[in-house]
Amino acid sequence: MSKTLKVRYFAWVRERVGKPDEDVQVPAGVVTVGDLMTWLASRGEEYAHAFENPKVIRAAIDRAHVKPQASIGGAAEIAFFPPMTGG
Amino acid sequence: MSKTLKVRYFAWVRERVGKPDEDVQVPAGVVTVGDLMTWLASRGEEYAHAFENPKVIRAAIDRAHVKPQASIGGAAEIAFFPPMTGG
Amino acid sequence: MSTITNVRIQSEPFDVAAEASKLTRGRTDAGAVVTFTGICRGDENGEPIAALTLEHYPGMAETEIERHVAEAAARWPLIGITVIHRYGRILPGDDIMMVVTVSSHRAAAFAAADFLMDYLKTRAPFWKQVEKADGKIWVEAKAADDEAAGRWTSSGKHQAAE
Amino acid sequence: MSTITNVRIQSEPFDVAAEASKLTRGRTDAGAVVTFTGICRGDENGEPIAALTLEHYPGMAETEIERHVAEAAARWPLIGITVIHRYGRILPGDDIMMVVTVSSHRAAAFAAADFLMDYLKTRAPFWKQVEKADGKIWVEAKAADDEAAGRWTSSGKHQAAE
Repeated sequence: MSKTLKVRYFAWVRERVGKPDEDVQVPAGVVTVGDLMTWLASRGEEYAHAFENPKVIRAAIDRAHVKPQASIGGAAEIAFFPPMTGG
Repeated sequence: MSKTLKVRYFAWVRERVGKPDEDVQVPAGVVTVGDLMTWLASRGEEYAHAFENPKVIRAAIDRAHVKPQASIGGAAEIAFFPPMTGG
Repeated sequence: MSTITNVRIQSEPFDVAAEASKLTRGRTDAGAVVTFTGICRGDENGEPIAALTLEHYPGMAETEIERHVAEAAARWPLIGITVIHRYGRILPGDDIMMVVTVSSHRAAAFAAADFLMDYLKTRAPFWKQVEKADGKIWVEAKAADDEAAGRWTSSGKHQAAE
Repeated sequence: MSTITNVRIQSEPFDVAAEASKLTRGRTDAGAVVTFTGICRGDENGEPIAALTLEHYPGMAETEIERHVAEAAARWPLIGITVIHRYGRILPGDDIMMVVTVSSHRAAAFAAADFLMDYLKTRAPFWKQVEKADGKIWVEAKAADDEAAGRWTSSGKHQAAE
């Protein structure tokens, strides 16, 4: 059983992946945000480059910050981005 | 030997003394700011009222804050006023 | 106390004085107004820049800022808070963002503005890219900003969200 | 760093935005501007007031404020500081005084503005009298203001002057 998720990328994560967002079919074994990063990194060179150091990448589920251990169970939209530099 | 000093009063100290400033002849035994307050308080009812609680009165010599123990030796102008409430 | 709050994400410039005036006009309980304006500097880590471009996460940026504005309103007795953050290309000398806090007394206005700035720097989903002589570079987050934001977490309220 | 400083004691109103702009215009090293504006509230200790009148010690007021502005400039890396304090009769809703601090980074601008406000409240020779229904009353100094000012004396620099 797989699940459709909207994934969004910002800043250099977006540049490395080469697109601002996409709909992905997430395999059943992918349970957490960290799992999703690992799975995305396996999808090609541009993804491997974007997620080569998952520790520096932040994530948000449905527009709220989450940790890598967070479950993606109820998520409609997940975003990945570098640490914020606004203000 | 006495010494001429300009004394200025502000806020309720000024109101109680009844004048904004005056030149006074300070007797020789008056050495500190505290001594001066005691001596001023002896000059009449309005002064006694103004200086009835010397602990709440602040002083400045030549436009710099000083403590009651400060010497009035080199002073040209001494001011007495309540705690400041600007800002 | 119910606090008037405004949060706007926009590409257009803003007018800090007009925003402050909107919060104080016609009332006599406001005793203290603090404004912070962030301006695009002409250098990044000592190297000159031609401009910066701010990318943001539409929707989340508003939500995050509104959440912190509500937090500030809960922590301090405030009459009003306005936060405006721009996105897009911004030239050196031009404004990036602003915070206005209005209170009856200065301590609350200062603390809330300081708090909001620390959180905007570390939690609001904005990313700065600068244009240097050798190309465009994403600005790296500063550890000092995370430390500054950490000053406010002693209540533990924000720990859960991290 | 040499800091541009301006101190003015005046009865006329002032324009905070214009003062801030004077400190930042034409330069690209300013990244953070903090302004504080103190406004006359319509109440004092819960009782309505018709107006307040600020008395000051001419000469000493300028000197005291300039001394604290110089102290702020020595403590933090600041591009500019402007302090304007009014005297005379001021109506509820009208501005009393303002501080602007400009720096490359926000921490210095916030700290210097906060520091200056604490000292202006406790050391600058100004006295507020308010007009209440039962007459004119001198505002009493607040212990909280002295405590706030005490936050900055850990260096001992100000202890000698007290």
